[in-house]
Amino acid sequence: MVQEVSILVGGKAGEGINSAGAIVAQLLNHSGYYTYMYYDYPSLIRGGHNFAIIRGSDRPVNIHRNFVDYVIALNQDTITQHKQRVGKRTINVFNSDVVRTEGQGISVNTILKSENAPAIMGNSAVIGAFAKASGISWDTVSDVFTRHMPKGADINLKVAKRGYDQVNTINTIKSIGSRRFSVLTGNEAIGIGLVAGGLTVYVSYPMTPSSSLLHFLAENTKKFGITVIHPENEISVILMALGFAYAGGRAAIGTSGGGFCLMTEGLSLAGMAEIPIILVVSQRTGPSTGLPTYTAQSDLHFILNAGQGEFPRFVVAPGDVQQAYYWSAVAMDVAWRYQVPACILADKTLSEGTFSIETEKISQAKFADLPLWDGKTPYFRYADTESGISPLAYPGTNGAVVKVNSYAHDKSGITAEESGIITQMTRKRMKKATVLADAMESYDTINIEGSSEAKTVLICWGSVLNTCREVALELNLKVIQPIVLSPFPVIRMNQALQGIKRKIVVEENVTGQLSALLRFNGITSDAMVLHYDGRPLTPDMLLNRLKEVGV
Amino acid sequence: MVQEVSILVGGKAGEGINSAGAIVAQLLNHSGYYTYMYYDYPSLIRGGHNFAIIRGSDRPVNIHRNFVDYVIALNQDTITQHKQRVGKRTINVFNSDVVRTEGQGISVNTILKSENAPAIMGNSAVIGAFAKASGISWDTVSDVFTRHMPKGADINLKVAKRGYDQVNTINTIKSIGSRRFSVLTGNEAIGIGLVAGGLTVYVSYPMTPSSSLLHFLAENTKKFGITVIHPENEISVILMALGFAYAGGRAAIGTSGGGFCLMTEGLSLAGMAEIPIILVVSQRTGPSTGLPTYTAQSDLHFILNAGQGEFPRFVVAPGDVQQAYYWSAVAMDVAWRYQVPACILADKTLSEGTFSIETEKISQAKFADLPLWDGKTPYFRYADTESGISPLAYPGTNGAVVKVNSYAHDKSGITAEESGIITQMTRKRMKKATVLADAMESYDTINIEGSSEAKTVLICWGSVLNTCREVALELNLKVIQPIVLSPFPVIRMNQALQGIKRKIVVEENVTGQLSALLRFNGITSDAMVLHYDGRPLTPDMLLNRLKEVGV
Amino acid sequence: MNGRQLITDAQNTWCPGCGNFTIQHTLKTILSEMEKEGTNLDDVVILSGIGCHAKIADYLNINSFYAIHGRAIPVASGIKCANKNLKVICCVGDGDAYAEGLDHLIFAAKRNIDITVIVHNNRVYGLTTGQYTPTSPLGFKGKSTPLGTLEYPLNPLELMLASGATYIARGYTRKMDLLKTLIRGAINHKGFAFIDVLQICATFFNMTDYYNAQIYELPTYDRSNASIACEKVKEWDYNNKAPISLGLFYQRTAPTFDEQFQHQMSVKSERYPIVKEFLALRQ
Amino acid sequence: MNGRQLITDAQNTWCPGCGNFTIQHTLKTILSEMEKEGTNLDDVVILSGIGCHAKIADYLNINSFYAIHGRAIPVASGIKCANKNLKVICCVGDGDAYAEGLDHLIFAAKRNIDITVIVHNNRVYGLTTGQYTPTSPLGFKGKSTPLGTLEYPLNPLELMLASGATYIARGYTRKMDLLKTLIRGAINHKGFAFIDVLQICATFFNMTDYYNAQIYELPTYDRSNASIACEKVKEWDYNNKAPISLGLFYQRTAPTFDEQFQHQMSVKSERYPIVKEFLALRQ
Ligand SMILES: Cc1ncc(C[n+]2csc(CCOP(=O)(O)OP(=O)(O)O)c2C)c(N)n1
Ligand SMILES: Cc1ncc(C[n+]2csc(CCOP(=O)(O)OP(=O)(O)O)c2C)c(N)n1
Ligand code: SF4
Ligand code: SF4
Ligand SMILES: [Mg+2]
Ligand SMILES: [Mg+2]
Repeated sequence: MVQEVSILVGGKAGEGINSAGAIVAQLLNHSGYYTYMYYDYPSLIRGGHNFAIIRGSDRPVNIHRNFVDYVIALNQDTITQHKQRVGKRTINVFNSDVVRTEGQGISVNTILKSENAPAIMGNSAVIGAFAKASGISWDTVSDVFTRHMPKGADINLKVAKRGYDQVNTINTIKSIGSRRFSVLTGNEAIGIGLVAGGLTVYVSYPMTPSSSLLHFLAENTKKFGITVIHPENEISVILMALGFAYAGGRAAIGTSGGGFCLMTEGLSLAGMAEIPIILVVSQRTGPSTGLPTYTAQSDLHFILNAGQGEFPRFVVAPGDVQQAYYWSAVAMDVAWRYQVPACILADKTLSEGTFSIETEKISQAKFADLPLWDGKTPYFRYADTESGISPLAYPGTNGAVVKVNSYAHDKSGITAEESGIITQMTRKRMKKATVLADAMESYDTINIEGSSEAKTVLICWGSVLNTCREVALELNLKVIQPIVLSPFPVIRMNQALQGIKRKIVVEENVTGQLSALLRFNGITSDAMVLHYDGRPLTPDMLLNRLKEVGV
Repeated sequence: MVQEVSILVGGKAGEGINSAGAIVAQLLNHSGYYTYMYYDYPSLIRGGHNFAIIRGSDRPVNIHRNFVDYVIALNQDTITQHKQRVGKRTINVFNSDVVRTEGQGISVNTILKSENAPAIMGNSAVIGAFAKASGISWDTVSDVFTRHMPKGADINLKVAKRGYDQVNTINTIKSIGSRRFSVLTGNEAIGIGLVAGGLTVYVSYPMTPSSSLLHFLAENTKKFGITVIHPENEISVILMALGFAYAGGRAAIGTSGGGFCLMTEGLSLAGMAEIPIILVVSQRTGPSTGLPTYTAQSDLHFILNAGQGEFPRFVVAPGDVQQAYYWSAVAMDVAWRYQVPACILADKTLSEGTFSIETEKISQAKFADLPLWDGKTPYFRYADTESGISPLAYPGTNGAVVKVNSYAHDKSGITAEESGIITQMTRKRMKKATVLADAMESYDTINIEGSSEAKTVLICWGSVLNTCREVALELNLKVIQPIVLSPFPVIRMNQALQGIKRKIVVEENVTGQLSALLRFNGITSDAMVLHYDGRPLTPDMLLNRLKEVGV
Repeated sequence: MNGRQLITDAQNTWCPGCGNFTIQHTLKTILSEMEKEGTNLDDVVILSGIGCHAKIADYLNINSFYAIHGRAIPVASGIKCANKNLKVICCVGDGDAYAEGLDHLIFAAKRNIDITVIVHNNRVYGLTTGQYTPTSPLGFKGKSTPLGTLEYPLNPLELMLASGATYIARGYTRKMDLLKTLIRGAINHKGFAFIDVLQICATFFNMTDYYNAQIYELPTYDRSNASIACEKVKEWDYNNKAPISLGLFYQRTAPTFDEQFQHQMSVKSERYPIVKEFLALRQ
Repeated sequence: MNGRQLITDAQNTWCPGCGNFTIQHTLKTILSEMEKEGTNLDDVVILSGIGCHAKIADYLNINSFYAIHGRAIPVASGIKCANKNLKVICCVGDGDAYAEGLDHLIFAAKRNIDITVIVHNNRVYGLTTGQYTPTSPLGFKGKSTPLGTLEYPLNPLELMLASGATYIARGYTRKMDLLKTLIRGAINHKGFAFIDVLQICATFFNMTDYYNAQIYELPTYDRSNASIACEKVKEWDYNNKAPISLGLFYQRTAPTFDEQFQHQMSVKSERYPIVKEFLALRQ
């Protein structure tokens, strides 16, 4: 039998729901569980209603489900707004100063006062109470607080202990082993993937849901051996980064849709000037400002086609932290090897969700040598070669005059307008697309999961993978997730679809963007499940929606 | 037999080749011919080599061909660079001060000196000589100069007369009637189409090949009853225009690919806030700065997908001046009726080419009444209706609080984050797409030309129509040109393709963008002719390329 | 006649102690006074960027254009040019107007377009949870600069003076009466009016004590004297500890863009005859 | 040792009489002097926007980044931060740097990043055939404003002073010796160096006579005195007839962004151990 538990933590913005959730996740982690945390918050700083759902399981889980076993309530909304998530089994642990309900209440104020602790530590009290109610040992609590509370673990522990002592154990979350996973967010996984790929500088202007990547990397510059710059706006972000890359740095930038708009002119420049760059774009609900803190998968075609003119680009949409880590490193390699822009397309659910990673199992990307100039032949920045890839040199290299150009240009980088050169250089650039597509044949660009016998497949991309994976397990379906979206791995996709009778595309947008991309590649789907309210499509929802389409 | 003539005028930038060409075109126009002029120039102000090819015919022509009957040479390059265009029949008329060749030379310097005229009038001398050489009556010359030379017609005429008198008539361009067409560029046709559609303000930042539309409208504000603003950059352009539209103005903006990049964030805002706006985007060779003064059709998918999130948009790509005029007016109507952004997608060949228009034959767009607020019920800017279209009111209207919002919002325009409202409002916006697509059924969104019996069709978009039209006539093929590209008229397209055996898509890009759009709509093509050197694909080239694909 | 309900039903989500409350309250008071004095509030438009400050567009029950980050000002310029009878007020953030969209601010001042710009200058990105802005002091440790920024702040008043703004003031959210006078003056001013409001961000950069200790009200002087204004404006550079003067620094009259624009404008409603006329010219 | 061939084979397409020739020639002279003095020219990078001015990137045979309209400066900042040994020179246009990309110019000054910005200020959009720019005089009749502009010009020097630039100068293409001194000084200056060059556009806005009649060289004064600089800078407002001073207005030393940035930088080449270490912390 599957060993599983779900915990909802809710309160007002400013009460530290996110960190409370992270601690709860670590409590489960330290009890041997795979964990996942979904964090839901509106776009405001104080007040409102934030909540996190933490799920622990003895098998990997990367999405929350509807039912929760425990509710940790720091405000009344946590009780009133989540009625559909609770059942008879559900146990409430709550701050009785502000919440009226049944279950295990503690007076947070009293505890804080007796420990002379600030208000923000209130969540430690209820976490303590929750730990006791769920039978988690004090040793575990103490261990988790000590390891994972950056500041003030001592006093937080004291507060937690008072909460712990005030309630009774009701329903034990069994410890299922001593193995611990590494718990991290999707953005963190992208960040360390980039670091593994050789990142030297990250340039970004804050924009949810990419900001946490900026914050994470900025916090860890010394540890990772990188630098971070936050310039005046997104236009500057991409242009600065292109300056870095031209001068030999390994630059990545990050944003969300609105900021990406401002980068499209720079993207086209990267395409023409053949300057490598990594763009991390994390999607949120659009159009325009939309719902800044909620999710979507509605920028795929924009990313695939952004920038005037035609040039090869690499686009990868990881679905979980393993993929995020691995493919971010690969993207780095691809961008520099082929001198093309590479985009890591994420979504809020992936970026800000917290996942377990099995350190032993993560794949390390292999890096090819850069096509550096040999220093012997005269240097031409845009020398035409069989592969279309020109040897790289950076300014400051003795004997190389490195001229890059946004205009159509000849092999030395000087502006050219002659018909023959235009045709040749356009083909040169497009050759790289072919070579890149060929090289991708040796990567697992398509992720295939679920039942190998199944005739019905759920096709999805990005974080919806996690929902499909779980539903497929339940319904005995296959799951196909194209991870690389440009160049689209059409051969592998067709192979993956062999023997399939029914194709259902599942995505978080209103027009069916993956479905369109498939159609464009000659693959028609039989049904679409589209979900677009900003909330992640959960397995429970998908099960219902699949019934509607007769699965 | 077809009555036809082609004239090449060439010289250095700064010698007025464009205006010389325009005068030659008017000479043909005044001799009863349909005319077309292609203008070719590199991105510089003085020097280099500019040339125009003017073609006259007794049937409509909208593209130049390779062979020219006359060469009017103001510099030696005009002789040396166009050898492949001339034959035994070709007659040279040239400035013997700087050009060595055979034919009719005149000393421009001598003429200018004797009339005490400035250097820029040199082209009038050779035009005069050309007129005589081609047997155009002095009355016609005098008439054309008087009507079509904005300044200094007198002295120009004197200069021209001296040129006229110095050469002999060699090969007469017969006058074929007294009928005159209106001669104008594609950008001018778009301009008057917008004016007909009710334009009140045009906002633009200069960018080739859209700049001539800015200049044309700026020059004619009083005549057209409009205003023109050129702000600090393209971001400001679209935002200012949205301000105008919000306050009740009918705003259009214009740019090319690079400038459009900077407008994409504003475009998404227009989509979310449901503010009507017209974007004129004239394509040039990309990526990035590319070839600023040369043509391309490589921004289609960018335009179709630009801006984060999903929202309906109207995209129309006229192929000639009749379509440019008519569809620009329609776009205006559509944008305001459905409160969606509408894009007029042009290309350099259309924008800067000069064409004949038969005034009697142009269609006038029909305008529906705007969905204005009735002033009776309380005002909600985003009231959800059956069609998804909300009644419009502008600030300053008594009793209406007009709140527009880039965030997801409720019917009154106030920010909303609830799942139910998000879903509803997304559907509301998408309903407009459906209603718009339905309404488009009654428009000729697909242009069908050529042989109605033919089993082979050339499918094209934008100005390539003119090349396909001519080739189809020669080879007895059909031509299908989707004019409206979003919402894509798939029903009409499939109707148009009934009975067709072979589909050849012809376009000016390297990836086959229309072909991709067709595939996306379930229509596969049998062959593609792609051309991407910045020069327009001419009928001569297309004939060759079609041989390659076996037509 | 009863005035309109000036606050919408939208739930207010600013933090307790946030200076934005003061700005909203001040605007509300001004609007209701204007209404009493005969202004039709349907002729007022409020614009905002994106950020904590921007929520004011939701909260005030008047025409509003809740724009995008950094771009409220060009929208406002379009609105004013389209309909000069509208009173156009922009509430913008410091990240908004001094970083993302600085050029628009400068060009609006250059054009002397008749709009009012109120900068909610909390010297931090509030809504994105605390990064430095162009007016944060050197060494500011925000989430994007945990080691401290490497840049001196901009002095927005000095920039505005150099850009041709015709009304330049500084307010403070803990001085509501003065703030009211300044905003009212800005709305009345014919031309581009700029107010940098030192707005307390209670959560990410609470400068209350610092400000309270440094502020004083500008003495009387000839407000149209650019040299004096320049000197006063430079007294505090948004970085070093120095007296912080509040009030109107500079005001002059000059032709406005929108007004002159009206003169260049001509409206024709019958369009086909114009088009035909034009086509005839091209024959 | 023979110096390198400093001019490429690219065909020069500036108009006869264009001031860009002077700027190119001046840069060429400076580069060959620098080479003689021991600078490795492979350590010099020139950047440009898009416009007539920008063609200089094609013409000079050194490392170059021919960027996009308005955006040379952020690229230059990236290059300098990536490799502080490079000498980074931006040749930008007035449409380029004062309209499309004004914010980048201001922020580069604010950061005091060690690059040289030479504005080819012909006060017109040259390559797009003659529209007004932010420094065109009021009433300028260009192709986009046939009835005359409605805006006063910006004074870029004043803006730069307000933005924190540490080297501010004005040159003129008909005063080549002075121009050379100013550019050389700018390249030597450690920090953000700005030179507004009154560049003659022979085709669209030939101001030769006007300039020749107005110009004079700045007298000696303490270049680090901001008040004097401010006064001198305001003497001519790019609009009204007034004496036009040429020379270095202002210079001071201050820490540069790139330099401080180096201190915050740390490089680690072995990445997997770091990642593993991080993952272990998260257990
Ligand atoms: C183009 C773009 N980039 C980034 C963002 C994310 N964003 C939203 S608000 C904000 C900062 C707001 O700071 P400020 O203008 O100072 O407003 P405050 O919240 O402090 O009132 C940012 C960066 C965005 N919405 N759009
Ligand atoms: C985003 C964008 N907008 C517009 C253009 C068109 N454009 C090219 S050069 C130029 C003006 C250049 O003026 P300036 O910077 O003064 O340079 P100049 O030609 O006078 O040297 C413009 C508007 C462009 N290339 N990119
Ligand atoms: S974060 Fe700061 S600016 Fe934003 S609402 Fe809270 S106190 Fe106000
Ligand atoms: S147009 Fe003006 S700036 Fe451009 S090359 Fe000619 S003279 Fe020089
Ligand atoms: Mg702020
Ligand atoms: Mg210029």
